[in-house]
Amino acid sequence: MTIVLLLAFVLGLAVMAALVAVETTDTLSAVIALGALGFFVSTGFLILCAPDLAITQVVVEVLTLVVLIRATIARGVKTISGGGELFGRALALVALFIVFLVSYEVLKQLPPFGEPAALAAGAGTPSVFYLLHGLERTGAANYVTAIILDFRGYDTLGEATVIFTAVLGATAILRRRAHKRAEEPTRGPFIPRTELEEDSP
Amino acid sequence: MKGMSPIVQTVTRWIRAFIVLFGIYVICYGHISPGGGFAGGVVIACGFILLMLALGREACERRYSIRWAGKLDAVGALAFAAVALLGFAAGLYFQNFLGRGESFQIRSAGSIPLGNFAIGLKVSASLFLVVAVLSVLRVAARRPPATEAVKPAETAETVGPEDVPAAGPEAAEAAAAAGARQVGIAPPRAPVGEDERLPRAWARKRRLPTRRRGLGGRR
Amino acid sequence: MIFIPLAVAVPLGVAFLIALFGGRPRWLADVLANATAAALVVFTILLPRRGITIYPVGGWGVEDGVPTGILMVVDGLSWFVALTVAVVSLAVTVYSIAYMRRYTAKPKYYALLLLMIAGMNGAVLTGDIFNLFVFLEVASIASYALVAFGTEREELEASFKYAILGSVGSLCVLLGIALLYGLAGTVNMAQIAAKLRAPEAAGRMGAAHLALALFVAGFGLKAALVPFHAWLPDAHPSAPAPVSAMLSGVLIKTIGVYALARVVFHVFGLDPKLRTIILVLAAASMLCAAIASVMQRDLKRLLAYSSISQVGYIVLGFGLGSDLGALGAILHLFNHATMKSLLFLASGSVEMSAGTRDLDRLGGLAERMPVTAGATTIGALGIAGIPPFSGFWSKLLIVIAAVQAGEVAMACIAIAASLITLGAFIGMLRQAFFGPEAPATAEAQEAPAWMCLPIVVLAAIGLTGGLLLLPQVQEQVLGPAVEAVQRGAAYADTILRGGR
Amino acid sequence: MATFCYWICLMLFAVGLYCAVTKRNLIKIVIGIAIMDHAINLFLVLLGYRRGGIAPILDRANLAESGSAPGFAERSVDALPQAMVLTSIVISLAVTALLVALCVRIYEKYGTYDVNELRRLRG
Repeated sequence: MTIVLLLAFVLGLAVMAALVAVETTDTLSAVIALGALGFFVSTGFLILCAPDLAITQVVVEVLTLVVLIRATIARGVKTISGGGELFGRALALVALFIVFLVSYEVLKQLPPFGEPAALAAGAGTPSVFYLLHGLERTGAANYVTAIILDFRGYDTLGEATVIFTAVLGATAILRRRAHKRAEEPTRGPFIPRTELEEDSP
Repeated sequence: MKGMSPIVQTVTRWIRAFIVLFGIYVICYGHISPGGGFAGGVVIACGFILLMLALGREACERRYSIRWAGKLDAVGALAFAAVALLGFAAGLYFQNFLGRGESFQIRSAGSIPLGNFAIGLKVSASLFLVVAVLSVLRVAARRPPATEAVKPAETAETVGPEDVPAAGPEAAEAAAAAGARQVGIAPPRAPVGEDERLPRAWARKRRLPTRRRGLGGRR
Repeated sequence: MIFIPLAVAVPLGVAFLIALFGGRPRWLADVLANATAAALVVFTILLPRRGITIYPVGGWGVEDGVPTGILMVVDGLSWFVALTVAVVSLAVTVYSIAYMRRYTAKPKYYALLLLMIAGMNGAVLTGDIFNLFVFLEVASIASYALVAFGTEREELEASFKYAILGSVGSLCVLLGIALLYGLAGTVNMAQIAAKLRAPEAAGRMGAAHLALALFVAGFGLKAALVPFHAWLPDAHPSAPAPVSAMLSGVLIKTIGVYALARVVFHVFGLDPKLRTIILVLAAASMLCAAIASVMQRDLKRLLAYSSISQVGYIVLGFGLGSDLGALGAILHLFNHATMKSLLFLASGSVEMSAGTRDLDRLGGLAERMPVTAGATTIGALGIAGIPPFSGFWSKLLIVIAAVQAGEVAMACIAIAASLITLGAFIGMLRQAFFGPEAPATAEAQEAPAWMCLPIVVLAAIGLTGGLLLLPQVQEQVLGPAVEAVQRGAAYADTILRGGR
Repeated sequence: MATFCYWICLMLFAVGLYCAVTKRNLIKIVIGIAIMDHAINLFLVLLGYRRGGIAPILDRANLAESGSAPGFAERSVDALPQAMVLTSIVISLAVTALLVALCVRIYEKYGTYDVNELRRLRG
């Protein structure tokens, strides 16, 4: 029972941090509130016996903060105050209320908090197989790493590709000049696009 | 980005070695204790980023060029793809082709440690590359170009280093077209004389573009 | 059997190689990318299309009913969609040799293109729903970066809007997967289907329906169905021509329509309530997008809107649930993929030689660019559904299936949308190619050879598309795909038995 | 009481969705996407928790204490959602990095982070 109370406390703080991140007008404090949310989530992982995730979440949160602060503080961004159009907010609040009703009704049908469907007795699910045969089949003592690199290694290949694509995309977007100037040698007829305004004045 | 005070710089130089060591530990013991390729890789990336933040991008630039980070990123990815393809040796794609060894030892999980190393290398190189690339462009946007005529600061042409990593022939050819250029990434900088040591007040005094002026300045 | 993992591993490996060595000799990136695209066409043709083939990745197959790892599942439908992806990718990579010379960092472009192809192949060939999400994310992130490859003003803004809506769509899919995991305790699609149909899951259907709604929203957003199509008319026109050909041609079909069909048919099953929702979405897409496409003055925006309406046809075909509907939808998926990418590639040639995409400033390009004009005419009339071309046959099948299934209203909407599209395309053709000479196109010349080759090949496919319906050809090519779609519940049982 | 934690996660997801949809500042929209990501990761791990369970990492003490691997399997928390969440955390970092790269580039071109400003400038 204490676990649920502890979790409720941490998650409550997380929701508060999220609300601060959403509602504050200064962008930098919004980013810092997001950082706080990330660390609360990492604490939640620790409570839920997921040490791997806690380490990764903390360090990834640090990196997200560095990346986001890099985009905000350098610009001396002015606070973009003034609400979005009132109609949008009202519509969003109504939608939120509907989501609240539906989710409360639906979540009751999920298995209760302590008894996951995956580990239910007799449920022929892969999770039970991994816990039973993890050590002998893969030799790895850390079952999460065993799943990531051996049972579901194909997922991690996709995962490595996601990081690689994002980094390659970021460098492609952030390169200095995207179109070659007309005088640069290119084979074949080359007519620069007429509406192409130069990158910088 | 001129880097932080000397105290921070010296402390960083010492701590960075321990951070990277901890990252390597987390990678190597990924299949025994909590952690793994991802967590260790991100820790190492944070180590390098800490160095770049503390020593300032130019100092860090000279030692770890971004082009190398791009190469290491691709090498890490190829290593992991190779571990996957080596699985064919044991019959099926991604199979654990090495023996299992006895448990709780570092060699214990066959190809899992190899996968951890490859993922750790890849994640650290690519995340360092992202933050480096983001900071490179931002700095360039503010610094007036040393080579061209003096222009108002905000509308400075985004000099920045040409096409940041592995741009290949276009970079070389564009570099030739854009006048003399040092080897490596950083475009010709004013000598590290008065520009570097401008008083901090100067940086704060120059007001960044407000909404109205920003528009006017932009066009 | 070995080609199943290679269809994903080869484009990934070559993309990493290009990113590593891309710059050294200028031609290396081009050669590697085109060789991979050609190899992919061969791999996908040789994939096993009869029945269901399971490839246990990492040696973790199905052990007494428990799928212990990620299974790559290939059946007729995934074979056919992978073949469409390979054909269009080969045409696009050949086209990019000449077109992408105007951009810097060409090796990065090829690496991102190959990663998108690998993502689509991975999403099509997998039998695991979390793996489908990961590869869907790979393809989406590569497409966000490719849309903003030119770093112009409107490209960056369009790419940001696309990235935000795409991320929201992916997160809806992930929330759906989390709910399904809560209910079924597994992420293997076959086992989820089995557990959802099991007796004790009867009380939990509310959560399953919420997960289904999230999937329809997430994959609908990726497929640009009408309520979620806001990003497509901005993203496709501003992307470079080969990228918008890939996006419109195959990306919205593989990670949008195919994923929706796989989840709806094989995990949840098509019950009447879901069928009406899908039909309403399809009808809305067909009609609204066709009407919007008439009013466009930009060549690529017109094509983008018509993509949305054609996706509506495919979703209508699948939504009917009958054999004929599935056949019409699958054939239309192939026809639209080939001909819409042809139209986008031709618009790239027009833009490159005339310097602008604005229909008002274009005119009389037929004499100056005969090859492009001819191919565009074939493509436009094909999509509009004119008899000799392949588009007509697939639309005819869908309309007949709609009538047979008693959805006469849907059939009327389909015909009306087809006529509107015909009007829009004839207006576009007359304006851009056969109208009076315009100043902007005074010195336009024919596109270089590398750009005309794929356009001609795609036009030829457009002409001969109808042959796919010949009895013996159809039995070989389309039969397995239709049989795969209609398999429904048997999909899960066959996989959990681990066999044919 | 049992569904309280699930409900909080969905509320966090709804707050993130609200932020991503109605905010005008580009960085706020990116923050909204990140909040949604955090919410789903937490929801997945919550689904895998077993009451009174221990972390799915075996060491000599654990093995000795619970006798054998199957014995440990009865007490351990579900490891599969943790593996999926590890992948999902890194995906959300990659998407955030790409979106920030787009934001930086947009700021350089438009000079502002305001969404309404972008639409007006495009004209």
